[in-house]
Amino acid sequence: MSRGFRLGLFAASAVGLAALLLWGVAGLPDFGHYAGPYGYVLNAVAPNERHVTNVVTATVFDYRGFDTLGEEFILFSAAMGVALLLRDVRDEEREPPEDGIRSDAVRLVGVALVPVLVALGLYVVAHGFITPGGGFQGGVVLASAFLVVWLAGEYRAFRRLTPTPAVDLVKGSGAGGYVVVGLAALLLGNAFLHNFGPLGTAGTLASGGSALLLNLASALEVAAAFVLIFTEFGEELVNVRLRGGG
Amino acid sequence: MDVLVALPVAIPLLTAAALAASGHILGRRVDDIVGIVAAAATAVVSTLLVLRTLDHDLVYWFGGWTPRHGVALGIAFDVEPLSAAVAAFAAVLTTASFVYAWRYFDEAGTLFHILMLTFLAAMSGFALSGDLFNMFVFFELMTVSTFALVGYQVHSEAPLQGAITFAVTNAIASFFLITGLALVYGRTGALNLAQIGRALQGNGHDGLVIVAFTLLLAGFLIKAGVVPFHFWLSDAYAVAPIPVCVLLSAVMSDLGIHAVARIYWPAFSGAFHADVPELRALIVGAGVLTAAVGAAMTFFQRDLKRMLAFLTISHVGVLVCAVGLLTARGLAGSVLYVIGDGFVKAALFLAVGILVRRIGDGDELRLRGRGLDAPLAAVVFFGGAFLVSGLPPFGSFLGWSLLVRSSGDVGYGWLPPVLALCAVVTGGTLVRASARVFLGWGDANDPLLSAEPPESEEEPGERESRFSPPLLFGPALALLIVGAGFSFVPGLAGHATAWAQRLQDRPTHAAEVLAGTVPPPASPVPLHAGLAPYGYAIGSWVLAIGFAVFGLYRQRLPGLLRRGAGRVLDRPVAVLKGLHSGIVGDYVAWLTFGAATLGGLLTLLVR
Amino acid sequence: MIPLQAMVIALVAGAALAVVLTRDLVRLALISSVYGLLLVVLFVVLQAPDVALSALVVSGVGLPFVIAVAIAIDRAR
Amino acid sequence: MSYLPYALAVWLFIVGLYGVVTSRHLIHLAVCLTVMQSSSYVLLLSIGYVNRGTAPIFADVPKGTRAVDPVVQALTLTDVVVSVAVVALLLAMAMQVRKRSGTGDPDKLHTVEG
Repeated sequence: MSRGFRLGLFAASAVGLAALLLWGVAGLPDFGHYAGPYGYVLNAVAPNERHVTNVVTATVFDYRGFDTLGEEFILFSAAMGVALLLRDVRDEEREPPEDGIRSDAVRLVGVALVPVLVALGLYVVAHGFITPGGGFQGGVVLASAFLVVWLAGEYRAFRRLTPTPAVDLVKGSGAGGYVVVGLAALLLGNAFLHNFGPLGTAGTLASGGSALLLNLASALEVAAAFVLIFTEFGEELVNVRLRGGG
Repeated sequence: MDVLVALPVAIPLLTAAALAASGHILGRRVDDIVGIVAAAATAVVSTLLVLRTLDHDLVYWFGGWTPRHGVALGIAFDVEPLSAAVAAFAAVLTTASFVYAWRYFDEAGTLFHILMLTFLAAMSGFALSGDLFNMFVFFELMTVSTFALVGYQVHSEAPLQGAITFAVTNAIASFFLITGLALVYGRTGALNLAQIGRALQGNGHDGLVIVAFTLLLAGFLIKAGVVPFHFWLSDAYAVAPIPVCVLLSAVMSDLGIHAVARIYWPAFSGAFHADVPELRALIVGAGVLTAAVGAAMTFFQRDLKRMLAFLTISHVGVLVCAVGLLTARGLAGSVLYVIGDGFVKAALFLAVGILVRRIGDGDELRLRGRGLDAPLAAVVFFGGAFLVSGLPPFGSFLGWSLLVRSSGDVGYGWLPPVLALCAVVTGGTLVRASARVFLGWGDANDPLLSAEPPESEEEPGERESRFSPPLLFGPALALLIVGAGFSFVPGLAGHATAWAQRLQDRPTHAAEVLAGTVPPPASPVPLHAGLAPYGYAIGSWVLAIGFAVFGLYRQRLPGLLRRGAGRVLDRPVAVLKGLHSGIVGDYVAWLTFGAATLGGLLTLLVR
Repeated sequence: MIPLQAMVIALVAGAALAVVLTRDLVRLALISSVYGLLLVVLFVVLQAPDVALSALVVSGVGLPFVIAVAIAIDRAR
Repeated sequence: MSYLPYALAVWLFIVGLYGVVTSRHLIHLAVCLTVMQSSSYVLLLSIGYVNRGTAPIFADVPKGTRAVDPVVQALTLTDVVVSVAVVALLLAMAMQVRKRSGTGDPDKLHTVEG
C-alpha cells in the first residue's frame, strides 16, 4: 500500500470520524452543566461516610478501589514487560561503569534535592485523603528522588541504592499488598476490598480506614515500578555509552 | 454475597505479585508449579461460579457498595453462567499453556509466568465485570500484559514488528473505548451497565448514543480482529510464542465479541429496540465479511502459525454472526462455539509448537513429508483439521446447530451455507497442510502461497532431543479431546439458551443488578434444530477434503483452466495480500476507515 | 466557560499540532514537555488538582526521562 | 463557546491519529499516542465540570459546596497511568527495533506481510 493511498484513505476516513465525534459530543450537556448523578452522590455522601476531605481519593481507593487494583497491575505489568523486552541487557550482569565526572555544583544540587524529594513524596502520599495527591503521585516523586541521585552523576550510587532484588521485593509486596488488603476484608466476612478499620477524623492523616493501606501499597508499587523502568532504560543507555556509541 | 466471585481476579494477581517479590530466586520449576497451581485454582473457582449461577446471576459489589435508590456507588461483577464459562475456559487454557511451557521454553523467566498470570486475571475480570470503566481497566490490563509477551523473542525483527502493530492498534482501540465511555457517562452519569441501560431506555437514540455505541463497538471489534480492524492480529499471532498464542487466539479474540454482547443487552438494547433488524444486518454483514476474508487469507498461508492466525479471524467472523443475529439462541451458540472451537484451535497451536520444537520449523512447504518425526502432532493436526471443517457432532457443532436454528428463526436462511463455505476453505486448508506435512502429499512448491517465511524464530534454541512427549503432547491431545467431547454435555444447548435469555431480558436483569430482585429460575429452551446442522457440517467436511486435494494438486489442473482462473483472480488476490502490508501506519489508517464506516452505516441504518 | 479556560484550550490545541508536526526528535522531546505542562494548567482550571498533580509528575519526570533515553539510544546508533 | 472543551478533545483525537498514521519514527509515534490519549483526559474532565464549582476536595471549603464530579477525575487518573504504561512499553520496543534493524521508521519495518 503506497503512502499516498494511505494518506488518501486516512484523510477521507478522518473527516468522517471527526464529523461523527463532533456529532457525538454535541449530544452532551453544555460544558459546565454536568447532570450527574454519580459524582454528585459521591460528593454528598463521601465526606460524612468516609471521613475524608478529598473525594477523588475516596473514589480511587474506596468506592472504585477495584479499578485501582487493575490500575496498579497495569503499571506492574508494564514494568515487567519492559524488563522482559530489554532483558538481554539486564542478563549481562555487568559491573556498573564509572560515573561521568560532573561538576561539584551539579552534584551538590542533586544531593540537596534528594531529601527534599523524598520528603515531598512521603507528604504527597500521606495527605492523599486530605489534599490532592496520593499513592500514584507520591510514588512517582519518590522514584524521581532515586533518579536525581543518578542525574547528579552517581550511576553506581543509583544502582547501589536500588538493588534489583530489593526493587522486586518492594514492587511485588506493593502490588500483592493491595490484593491482600482486599482479601483481608473477605476473611472478615465482608466484600472484597471492603473498607474496614477505623475511619478516623476527616482532615487528619489517619482518616480513610483500610483504604489508607491501599494508598500505601500503591505508593510502594508505583515507586518501585518507576525505579524498575528507569533502571531498565538506564542500563540500555549505559550499555550504549560503554560501546563508545554516544 | 459470595466469597468466590473476587477470586478469579485475586488469585492470579496475588500469585503474580508473589512471584515478582520472590525475584527469580525460586527457580524455574517452582515458578512453573506455582503458575500451574494458580491457574488451575482459578479454573476451579470459575467453574464453581458457573454452577452457582445456573438459576440466577451473582451480583457482587466490590467494597460492599451496594446501589442506593438505583444509583450504583461502586463496581459490580455480574456473574452469569455464559460469562463465567468463558472465564473458566480462559483459566483452563492458561493451565494447559503453563504445563506445555514446562518443556517448551529453554529460557522462560519468571517474567513470563508473571505476565501470563496478570493476563489471566485480566481475562477473568473482563469477562465478568458489569461496569463499563472496569471493563476498560481489564481491557488495558490484557493489552499491557500481552504487549511484551507477543514481542517475547526480542532477538529478531518479526516479533518486534508484530508486537508494535499490536501495541499501537490496541492502544487506539482503548482510546475508542474510553471516548465512547465518556460520552455514555456524560449522558447517563453512570458506569454500571444496568444503570446505563435504565437511563438510555425509552429515549431512542440520538447522535450521542449512536456515536458512543460505534466507538465502543469499534474498540471491542479491534480486539476481536473483525475486518477491517484485523490486520494487526495475523502479524501478532504469527510471531507470539506458542503458549501465548493459545490464549490470544482461543480466548482474547473471542472476549472482544463477548464484550459486545455484555454491553449491548444490558446497556444499549433499550435505545436500539426499534432497530433490531437494521442492527442485525450490519453486524452479521461485518461477520460474513470477516469470515470470508479470514478464510481466503488462511488458504494463502504456508507459515502454519500465520495460517492459524487467519483461521482465528475467520472464526471470529462466525462468532460475530452468531452474536449479531441478536437472539438468545445466537448468543448461546456463540459462547458454545467459543469454547468448543477454542479448545480445537488451542490444540492446533500446540501441535505446531511440537513441530517447531521437534523438527525446528513451522513452514508447510519446508516441512513437506517430514512431519512424521512427530507422529503425535499428526494425530492432533488431522483431528483438529477435521473438527474445523465441521465434522459432526463434535467440537463446536453444538454452537453451530444453535447458529443454524437461530438463522432460520430470523429469516437469515442464507447465512449457514455461506459460513459453511468458509469452513470448507479453512478446514480444507488445514487438511491440505496436514497431508503435505505428515504424508508428503502435494506439490513441493506453490507460487500462490505467501512468500517463504524466514527460518523459524521460535525460542527453542536446542531442538528437543530428549523428546518428552507427555508434557508437550499431553496438553495438545487433552485439549483436542475435551474440545471434541464438549458437544456431548447433556442438555447444554437448551440451558445455554435460557441463560442467554436471562442476559437479554434487560428490565429483569437491571432489577436483579440494581435492586437485588431475584427472578424465578427459567426452564431450558429446547434446540429442535432438526437435521439441517448435520447436513451443513457433513457437507462442509466432505467438501473440505475435496478442497484440500485441490490445494495440494492445484497446479496439475489443465493449463487452460488455470490460466482462465488466473486472469480473473490474480489481481484481487494480489490486492488482498498486499493490504496485509505489515506497516503500522497502514493499519491505523484502516482502523480510522473502519470506525468511520461503522458509524456511517449505523447512522444510515437506524435513523 | 471563563476566558482563562478558553485561552488554555487554544494553547493546548496549538501545542498538540506542534507536537505532531515536529519530526526532529530532540525538538519533539522539548515540545512534548511543554505540551504536558500546558495540559497540567488545563487540568488546574478544570478544577482537577489530583489529575493535574498526576500529569505533572508524569510529564515532568517519568515521560521526559524515558523519551530522552530512547532518543539518546536512537542517536547513538 | 460552551462546547469548546469537547471540540478540543475531538481535535486532539484526530490530530494524534494523523500523527500516528504519518509517523516516520517510532518515538514520534509513541508521543502522538500520548496526544491521542490526552483527548480522553480532556473529554472526561470537561464532562464532569460544573460552572463555578470547586475541586471535589472539602478541606478548605465546607461540605456541600458546589463541586465538580470526582468520578471523572478518578477515571482520568487511571487513564494517565495507562498512558505511562503504554508509552514505556512502546519506547522499550522502539529501542529494541533500533538495535535489531537499525531503523526507527515504522514504514521500513515489514518483515511480515501477505
